[in-house]
Amino acid sequence: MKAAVISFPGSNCDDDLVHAIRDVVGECAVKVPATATTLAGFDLVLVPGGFSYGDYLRSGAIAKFAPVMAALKQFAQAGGYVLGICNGFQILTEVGLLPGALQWNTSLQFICEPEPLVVANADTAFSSRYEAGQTITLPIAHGEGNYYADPATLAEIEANHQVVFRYAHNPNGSLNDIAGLTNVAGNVLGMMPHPERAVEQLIFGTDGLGVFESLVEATKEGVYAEN
Amino acid sequence: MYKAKIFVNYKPSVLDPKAQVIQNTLTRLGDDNVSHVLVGKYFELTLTAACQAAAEKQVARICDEMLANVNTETFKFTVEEMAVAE
Amino acid sequence: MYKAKIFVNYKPSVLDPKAQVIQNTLTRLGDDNVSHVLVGKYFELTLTAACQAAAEKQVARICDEMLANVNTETFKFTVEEMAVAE
Amino acid sequence: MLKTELSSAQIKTEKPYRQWGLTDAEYDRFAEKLGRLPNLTEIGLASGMWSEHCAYKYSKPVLKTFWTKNDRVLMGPGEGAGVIAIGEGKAVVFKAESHNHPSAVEPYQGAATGVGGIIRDIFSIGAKPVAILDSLAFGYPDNAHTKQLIDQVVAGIGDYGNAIGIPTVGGETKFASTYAQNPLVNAMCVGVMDESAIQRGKAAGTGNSLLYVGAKTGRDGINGASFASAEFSTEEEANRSAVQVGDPFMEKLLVDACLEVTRDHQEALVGMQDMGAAGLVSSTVEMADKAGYGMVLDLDLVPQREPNMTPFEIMLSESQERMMLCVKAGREDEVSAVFKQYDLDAVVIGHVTDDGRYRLLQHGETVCDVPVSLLTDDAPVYHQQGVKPQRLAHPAPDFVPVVTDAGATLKTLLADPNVADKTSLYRRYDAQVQTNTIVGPGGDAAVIRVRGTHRALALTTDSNGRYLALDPEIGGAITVAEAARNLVATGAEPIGITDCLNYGDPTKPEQFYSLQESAKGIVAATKALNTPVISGNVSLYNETNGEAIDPTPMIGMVGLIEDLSTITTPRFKAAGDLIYLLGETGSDFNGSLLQQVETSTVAGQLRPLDLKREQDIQRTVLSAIRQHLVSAAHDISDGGLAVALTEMTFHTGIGAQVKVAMPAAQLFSETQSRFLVTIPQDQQAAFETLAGAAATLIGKTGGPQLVALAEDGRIDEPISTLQTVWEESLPCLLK
Ligand SMILES: Nc1ncnc2c1ncn2[C@@H]1O[C@H](COP(=O)(O)OP(=O)(O)O)[C@@H](O)[C@H]1O
Ligand SMILES: [Mg+2]
Repeated sequence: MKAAVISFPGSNCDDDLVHAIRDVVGECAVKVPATATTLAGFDLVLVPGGFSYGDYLRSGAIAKFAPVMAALKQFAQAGGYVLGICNGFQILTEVGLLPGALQWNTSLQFICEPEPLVVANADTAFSSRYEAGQTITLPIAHGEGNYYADPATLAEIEANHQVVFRYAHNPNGSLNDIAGLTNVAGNVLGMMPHPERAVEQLIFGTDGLGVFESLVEATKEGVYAEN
Repeated sequence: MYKAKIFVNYKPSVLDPKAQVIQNTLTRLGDDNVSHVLVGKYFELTLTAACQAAAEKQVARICDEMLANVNTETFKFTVEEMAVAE
Repeated sequence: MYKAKIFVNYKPSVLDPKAQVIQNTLTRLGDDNVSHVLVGKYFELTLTAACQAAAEKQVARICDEMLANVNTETFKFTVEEMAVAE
Repeated sequence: MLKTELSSAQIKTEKPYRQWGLTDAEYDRFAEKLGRLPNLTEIGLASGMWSEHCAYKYSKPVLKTFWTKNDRVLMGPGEGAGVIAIGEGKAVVFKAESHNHPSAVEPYQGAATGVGGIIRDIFSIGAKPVAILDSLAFGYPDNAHTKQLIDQVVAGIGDYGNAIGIPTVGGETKFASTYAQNPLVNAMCVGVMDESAIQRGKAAGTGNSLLYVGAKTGRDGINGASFASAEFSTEEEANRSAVQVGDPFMEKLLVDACLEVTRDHQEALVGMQDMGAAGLVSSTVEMADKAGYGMVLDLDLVPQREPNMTPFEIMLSESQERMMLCVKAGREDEVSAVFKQYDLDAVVIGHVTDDGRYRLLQHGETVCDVPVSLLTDDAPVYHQQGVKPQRLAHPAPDFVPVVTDAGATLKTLLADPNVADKTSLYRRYDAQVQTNTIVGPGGDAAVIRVRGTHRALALTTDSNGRYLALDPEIGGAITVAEAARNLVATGAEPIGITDCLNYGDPTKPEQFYSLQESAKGIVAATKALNTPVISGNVSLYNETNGEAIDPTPMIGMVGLIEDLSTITTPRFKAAGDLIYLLGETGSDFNGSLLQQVETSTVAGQLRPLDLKREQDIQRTVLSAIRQHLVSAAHDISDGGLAVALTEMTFHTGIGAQVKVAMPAAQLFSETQSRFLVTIPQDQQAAFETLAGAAATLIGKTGGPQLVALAEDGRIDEPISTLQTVWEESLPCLLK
């Protein structure tokens, strides 16, 4: 698997993603600057956590205008796998690759804590290594992770089984306890919890490994080998 | 030179955690006669443009693309020509 | 019933990284005719009060104590009596 | 700030320098050494450079007594931060800084810019910042003002570290009425680097360029250095210059760009320093001074956020996120290009000269021309004589607590905000980013792995104003020992410290006494525990309306773990493990949390700290951990044995039954040099051989209750109840 990790000014989980994929999972991962204009040749594109451009206006709002975004949209529309984590999730909703928006946590506070999650859908390229209904624990670290979509959109999301992870104890007010969801096609996932922070026993346990291993599996099958 | 004054607010259907917290705090502190809180963002842009209409068009685009998230927010704005002295 | 419309802005001498990033992005995207960006907060409060003066006094206090950080921000507001129908 | 430029003669008569903290005698000294009357810019620069914050004029004689070197120390105090070798070619860089005054005035930005400032100290050495710790002290949260202050300080620290992507992995939060008007906001940053890449803040080589990098200069925090060196009077707060605002996004770019320069352009770089207190003047003057050179700066070239700034304002502004680099002549473009890539301003504003003079030009005119040494070496040093306060000369009799219901006393202590669960505060900090955090907030010390090695670092901050209030010397030693115990409990060998010395007005002999005496205790303890002081910071004048805080040295300590499999935490691991108490317990209630809680004050005499015994106990615990004999370890501090034992049960569902040969009250005694450890039964013999008489077997882990039988009373409480009391207290108090 060859993964691109987009590095925006202000991203701060880009190195952690590269470390997880390259040093732990043992696959290829490279950082791609926000000024890049093509993502050709990659099996997977990751949009990392952090505070792109400071997140001063709204989280993800300015990243939307980065030059790499056109390539990202093209990559996703062609069926390429895209995983946005935390700020990456916020960015994917801002650019419209995922429905809804992420608002301030109801406590209005940043929250960093281990969060138990229920795997709601194990039939996706991002979650095949888990079992439906399984509970895993991943760290969250965000101020704006409160998922919102209007009622019609939310109903659609549920009808399409787009929700992949739900909070077991909703920490931030997300509608339907949504912690992570895909687009309709199932090739783009956004999630607030950080799987890349949970891939080594010593650091936070290994509950996050499944996400990357699922992707290795999915990209091996050559679903998107031609890009 | 034109000055644009822009208001970005949550759509009424969207629950705004910030407004909620302010409302609760006011109630707790005894300002319980305050019944409705709206929290929005306010921007001012100063810009040059060929005419009022051009300025308005540009501001609308900037709001739509950048200053507001149309999933959850609405915006409205005014554009005024600035006195030359300014 | 009264409606207060409140604007909270950074004092001009205080660095506003928000405005700076918006300005830079606009310039980068070709909206380089925008020369000055101000980012502020806008609040609306609905409240009951014995009279206009009482409402104004309360709003001023709420601004001073809660809505604005007087170290870095200034505020201004208007209070209007609302039509009964509202 | 100053509408009209005063002439040199007018300055002498109108004495505007007084408002910036310079005395008439200091003005005279400056004029005499200069050989003429200084102009407004020159005397303004002196007010910044001769402030306590920059010149350490009162604290220097005390700081000189610190023990700063052993064979591990690569760089001691004097630079942005100190450096200690940790093996495998790597070094750890750390420093702590106080932002007490700015945080009292504007809590959110004060705390945020405190974090931003200390981070710059770390990467200016060439190290990648890998962890932040915060040491906070507030008044009791029984009023809206304090609650708001706590909320904003925590938000400021969190928002900065979270955005920049450096984990805040630990710290401490203390509550006592002495901090009600003078909160303490100290932050520590830790970095890791290759031993070979240490960078110094110097400007050497005639003709080399001075490169200004980062944010533009505005009228923020002008003369903050002398502001930090002045005490508060409540009315004065209004007329401050603009508050400094932190921009963590800009700083993230600065960190990455500066590290890229130190990594890829070492040849072009002569020196690098952050602009901290007294901004542009202190960074450039210090860089010239360290190298023995002079410099000339053209102020028209300084990037400015506001029009019409005077030289005084430009030079003393404390705008954040700025760095000063000295770059070899001819290689400016190469270095600037790196910054341009990150969208950062990088401008040559002057160059190094060989005449030892500090010259500033504005609009083509010379606005300052003084010897560099006049601003540095010639600053006054005051050899103050401390006088023992009356209060200490006649200590109150020993406090004898009455404990009739030990379970109730335990619950009272668990609910005290000093002991209570701090999760609601530190969960607002990203403790995991960079994915090196092995033990985050909540343990005795944080533990982070060092990438590229097989090692880990343990990190802690500790302070204890209660003990210092009773005896600054013993209290100073205890603070160091307690920090070391926290590291040892994780399995780390303490290797060095940084400090923030938070005290009152040093011109008052009784306040100076505390500083002087506590330094004695700190020196003795650092020598005994082999933890040299490699960096630090003083914050004096923590007084409001004449009332000083309890002397509160904050010790930030770093420890080394060479075998990751030995990392130990305080929580019980299994039922059936044996519980040992190491050290002896006496009736040490003076200065204890129990005394504070029961009498709302502290009084009495502290027992001296036996440093030899401290050393022995710490060695024993560390050896046992390194031999894999220990399943959990915890030092005994606030609230004594009962509180420590309870803390070991949290989140484990495993209770304990212990029996101790002491009166029930002593369950809460704060006798120093003690630990609790649990030992799996199959290691009992090995552990007892190792520990000998130092360890007493007091019971076993297991069951749903915490049962502690003492000679004349007992604790018998469900651990779930105790945990609830501990968990719910602080969120409830802060509501
Ligand atoms: N302000 C804070 N920031 C980060 N961590 C904190 C803070 N306050 C307390 N903690 C964490 O809570 C735990 C308990 O703190 P404390 O009671 O001071 O420990 P100790 O008594 O062992 O020194 C520690 O792990 C500490 O890191
Ligand atoms: Mg401890």
